[in-house]
Amino acid sequence: MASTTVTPGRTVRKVQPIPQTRNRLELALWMFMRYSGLALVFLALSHFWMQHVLIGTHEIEFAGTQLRWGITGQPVTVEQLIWRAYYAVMLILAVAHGINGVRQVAYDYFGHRPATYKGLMYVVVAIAAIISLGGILALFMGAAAGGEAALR
Amino acid sequence: MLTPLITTARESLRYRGSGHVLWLLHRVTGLGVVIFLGTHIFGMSMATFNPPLHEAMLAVYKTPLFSLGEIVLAACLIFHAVNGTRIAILELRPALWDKQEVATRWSVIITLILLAPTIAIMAFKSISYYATHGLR
Amino acid sequence: MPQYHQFDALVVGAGGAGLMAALYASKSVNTAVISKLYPTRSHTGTAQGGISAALGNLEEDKWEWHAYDTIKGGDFLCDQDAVDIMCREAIDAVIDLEHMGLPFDRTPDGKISQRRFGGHTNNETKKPVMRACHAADRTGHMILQTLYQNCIKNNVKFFDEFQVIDVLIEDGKCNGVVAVQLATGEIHVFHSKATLIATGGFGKMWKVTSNAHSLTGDLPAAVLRRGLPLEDMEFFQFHPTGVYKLGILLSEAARGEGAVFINDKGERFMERYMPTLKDLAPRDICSRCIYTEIREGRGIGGKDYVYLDFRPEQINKYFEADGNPKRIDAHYLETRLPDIIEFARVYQGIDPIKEPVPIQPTAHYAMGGIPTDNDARVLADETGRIVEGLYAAGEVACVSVHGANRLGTNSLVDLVVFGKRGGIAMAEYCKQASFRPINRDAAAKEGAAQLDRIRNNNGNERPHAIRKEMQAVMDDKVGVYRTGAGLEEAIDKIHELQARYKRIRIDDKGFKWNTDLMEAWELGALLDLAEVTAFAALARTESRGGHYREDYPNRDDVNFLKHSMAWKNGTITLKYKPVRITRIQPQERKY
Amino acid sequence: MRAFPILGAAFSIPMKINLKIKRFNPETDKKPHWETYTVEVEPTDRVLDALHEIKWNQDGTLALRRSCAHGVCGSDAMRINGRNMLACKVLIQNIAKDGDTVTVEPILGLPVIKDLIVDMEPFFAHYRAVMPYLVNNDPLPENGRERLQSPADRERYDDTTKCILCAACTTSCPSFWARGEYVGPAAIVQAHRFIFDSRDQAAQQRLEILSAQDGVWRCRTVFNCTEACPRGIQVTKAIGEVKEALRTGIIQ
Ligand SMILES: Cc1cc2nc3c(=O)[nH]c(=O)nc-3n(C[C@H](O)[C@H](O)[C@H](O)COP(=O)(O)OP(=O)(O)OC[C@H]3O[C@@H](n4cnc5c(N)ncnc54)[C@H](O)[C@@H]3O)c2cc1C
Ligand code: HEM
Ligand code: SF4
Ligand code: F3S
Ligand code: FES
Repeated sequence: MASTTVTPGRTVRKVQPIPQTRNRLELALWMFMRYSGLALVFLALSHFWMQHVLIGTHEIEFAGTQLRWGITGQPVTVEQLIWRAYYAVMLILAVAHGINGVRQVAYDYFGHRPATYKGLMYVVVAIAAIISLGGILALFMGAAAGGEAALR
Repeated sequence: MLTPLITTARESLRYRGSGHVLWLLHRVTGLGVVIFLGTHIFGMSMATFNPPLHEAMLAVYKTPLFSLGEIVLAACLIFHAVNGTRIAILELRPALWDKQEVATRWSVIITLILLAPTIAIMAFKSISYYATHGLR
Repeated sequence: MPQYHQFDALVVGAGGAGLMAALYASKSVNTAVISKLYPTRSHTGTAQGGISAALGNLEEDKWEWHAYDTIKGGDFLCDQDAVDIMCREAIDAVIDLEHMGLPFDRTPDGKISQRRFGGHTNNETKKPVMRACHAADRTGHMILQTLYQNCIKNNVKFFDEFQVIDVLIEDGKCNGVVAVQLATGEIHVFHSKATLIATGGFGKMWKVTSNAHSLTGDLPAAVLRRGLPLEDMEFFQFHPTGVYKLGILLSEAARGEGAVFINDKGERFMERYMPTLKDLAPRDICSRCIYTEIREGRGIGGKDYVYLDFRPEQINKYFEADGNPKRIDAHYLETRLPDIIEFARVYQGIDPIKEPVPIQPTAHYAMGGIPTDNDARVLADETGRIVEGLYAAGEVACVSVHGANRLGTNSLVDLVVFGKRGGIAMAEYCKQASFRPINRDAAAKEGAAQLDRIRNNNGNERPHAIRKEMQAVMDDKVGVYRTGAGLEEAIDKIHELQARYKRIRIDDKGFKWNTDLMEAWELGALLDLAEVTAFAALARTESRGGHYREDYPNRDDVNFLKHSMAWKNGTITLKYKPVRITRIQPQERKY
Repeated sequence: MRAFPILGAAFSIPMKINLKIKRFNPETDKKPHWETYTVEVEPTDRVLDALHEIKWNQDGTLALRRSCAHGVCGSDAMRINGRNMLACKVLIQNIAKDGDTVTVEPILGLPVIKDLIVDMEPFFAHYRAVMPYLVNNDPLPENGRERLQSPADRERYDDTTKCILCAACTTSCPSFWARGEYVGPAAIVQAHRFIFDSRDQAAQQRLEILSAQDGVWRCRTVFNCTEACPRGIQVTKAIGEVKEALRTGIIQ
């Protein structure tokens, strides 16, 4: 504007959100990496310290897991539900964070070969999906299955 | 096909930058944790689907080699977590990049502070375990 | 295979002058810029102080005052109509730069900020005036960047890292240039209606210089070889405070803050020469005094440098001795002279707060060059006949707005004002002119032959040895102090070097990025210019501005209020043309 | 007696160093190779001086770019002892002692043409891609004068105006080594210079360009760029500010 005076101090301007979907995805994933990372600091570290340090791997027994998850065949307690939620959230965040991490690395080194890059990512996502689906199922539908297993 | 990977890997090791080392470690530890996480979730879900397999894996957890690996895992996870926090905080507040050098130093210090007792406890527990149970 | 290009307008050199011309020419005609460096690496980027224009943003100022200061600074050798044009159009040119995006520093009310600079005054009160527009201490850098940015915006065509080695001139008309593409070593012939030369200075004739390695006078030498004259070559500015051995400039601001010169005996020697102005005497005078000390054996350790001392306690001591109540401390200096202090720290490993800084005068700016009229059209002789289709602007040109000594900040003004005028003049010319036929194969062959002669030469002389000896003799005999005998000696030496140059041998016989070859070729250009400079200096038996003859220490308006023009065809021929004086009569130059 | 000592051993004691240079001549070599030269230098000489010493007195075939020789033109970025710097801005005494070996190689990630000279074209292509020029389509002030800008608004983008396009930053970035399509820190710095200029009106377009997959999100905050920048620009911070603008839609 051809104004003849100037306001002292700093101008603040606004821009529209970036419209193209692909670009917004990069932004969203970038944000996700930061926030999921921050959440994982508490989830993953607390888990790790509890299981691997305080209890100690050598003391971990199948029975302990059965008790925490509530897969002993007994009715599920509130405490067990909270444990299940804790593990489910951690699992989802960690897997998603990990997959995107792998994607970033793969894009760096294989991005110039779109076919390789895509193929690699399909494999990674497929494995991750199967494993984490298994994990979730194990947590939530494990009551019945686990009960049976416990009897075996 | 692997040229970018090879040059980057080679030159990444030869380049001398301070933030550079942290980036390299962040990447390596991140990938390391991903691999562990995969096997770990698989192993744990076997608690439901295949308890004998699960128990077999737990048994593997109790070997010296794995105990050593576990300490490495602890180092990876803790470093990745601390350094990731540094990145996340600084990037959500770009003005703080001024303090990059301080932040870098603190990343290393905090990692070490968290790591020292962790390793000590883990090592102590492992050693006393193998002392009583013997090596398998 | 040589390659061939055709453009209406060609600009050789992508510094401030070249880019400005390209920007204006490309608005209406098909234009290309050829540069041996990437444009942003041109030497315009090193200019710090500022660009003067009588904007009057902070206090009253008039372009007429600017013109008067310029003419007086130039020791009355300036062509006054050209100076008037420059100072008047400087105002629009600076505003133009702002509109293009140049990030000038601002006054509190948002206007372009201005500051004081040596020699710029309010003509009525005689006090310094704030005339230099600045962008921190990176004004030249910002001008260069801004112009390049706008060239990109306007899709100007660039040939980066193409070195021009010949200008095609036939029947007094210019038809383009021959260049070598450095990356491949291929010869390219550029055919044009109009060509503008803006290749900057040529300070590499001297060893100690503030000039870049690339400032080797390629194009002035090329036009000289094509039978055109160079003007006022004897006038070269030596800046007193260059970093010892490197020549990097330490701005006058240091002495403005109280720094003093010290010789080997620890003596503040300027007191002896200039009892009143002392260390703040004009540039040329300071340079001369420093050399006197060195020659009389009082350089530090008997070597060729003295100290610039700005340790706070020393400055305070001198303030006290001068009866000046002002006192300063280290912090004050750090905030006022950050760049100078950094240069000393980086390049000499010396902390100027704790130790004195070794300095020596440094060859800085060419007042002379390719003669042009006020529209940047190149002149073929002393009568003002023009070379059709050939233009020149910037430091390489001699309009002459700087006369015998350039005022600080005026070079940047010269670039933008005459660069723009040149661009517009070229565009006008191209619209009505048509391409003259050229023999492109012959042109390419001649260009290639020039290089092959050097590439395949099997002598026993190393180009660097010749360059070193040339620089030594130029520093010694054609520097701040000159004498008839010394200049004659220099000319003999240059002739000897020219003969040896014919027997050089280079290591690199390849084509791609053969910097060995190009440096050797550039040496040929420097030798030619050195010869002309020494000749013109020998003939001017007076002292004026940047040219000081010990054997003729006074200005001689009766015999030498005139510009020299030098031709070289085998030997050097000198002619003279009068100075255009309009409003201001020559008077004694005292401040 | 002399009033001052002759300055620092600096000016008198020459030293010998070895320069191990990565050489490549496109006309004869298939692969680059290392060559070592021994030169006598003064401690206050620049690495550039040592390279000139070789070029002028030992081996004229050595090819490198240089111009200003004091760190302001951006011609001679190279990797010295494993780190990007300007050969003319680093003194030998700061990186080597008598008898030491200094390694010199071209900057990484751009095709090497000859010896220390790389093809800068991809670098400048990224630069051109971010619209590195002021866009303001409003009519000019009627009084024929400058557009106004407050000192605070001018200060906002001061840091990124210092860039000399030397490419030291971009070629120190692992993301760029891995993938040359990444626009790189230098181009982002240039975009920053205009995005945060209150006179400019094309921030939206620039941000859109930078939000592409090979735009700012490829920056992994490695910080090599900031460390390499000879102009002391806070490159990583500038990139962070661009990311922030993209995230929040606010430029301040
Ligand atoms: C250290 C220093 C500080 C200065 N400070 C100031 C100041 O504060 N204020 C001021 O007003 N002036 C200052 N000056 C002077 C001023 O900077 C220069 O006179 C001016 O920048 C010259 O600009 P130019 O466009 O004529 O040429 P340059 O900017 O030197 O550009 C020359 C161009 O020509 C090209 N070129 C050269 N030869 C060839 C060839 N054979 N083929 C193709 N291209 C070629 C180069 O690539 C380059 O692009 C300073 C100078 C120096 C050295
Ligand atoms: C514990 C807390 C964690 C924090 C704070 C954290 C933080 C981060 C951040 C901020 C990034 C982005 C780095 C960048 O873009 O430059 C990242 C990358 C990554 N993270 Fe994590 N993370 C954590 C846990 C994990 C876990 C548990 C895994 C494994 C599943 C993991 C795997 C990865 C991988 C593979 C990358 C990509 C590395 C790269 O691009 O170089 N992280 N992490
Ligand atoms: S940001 Fe710094 S390192 Fe990067 S190109 Fe600009 S000046 Fe060079
Ligand atoms: S080195 Fe590269 S990853 Fe980002 S912080 Fe600098 S651009
Ligand atoms: S030569 Fe100009 S930056 Fe080094």
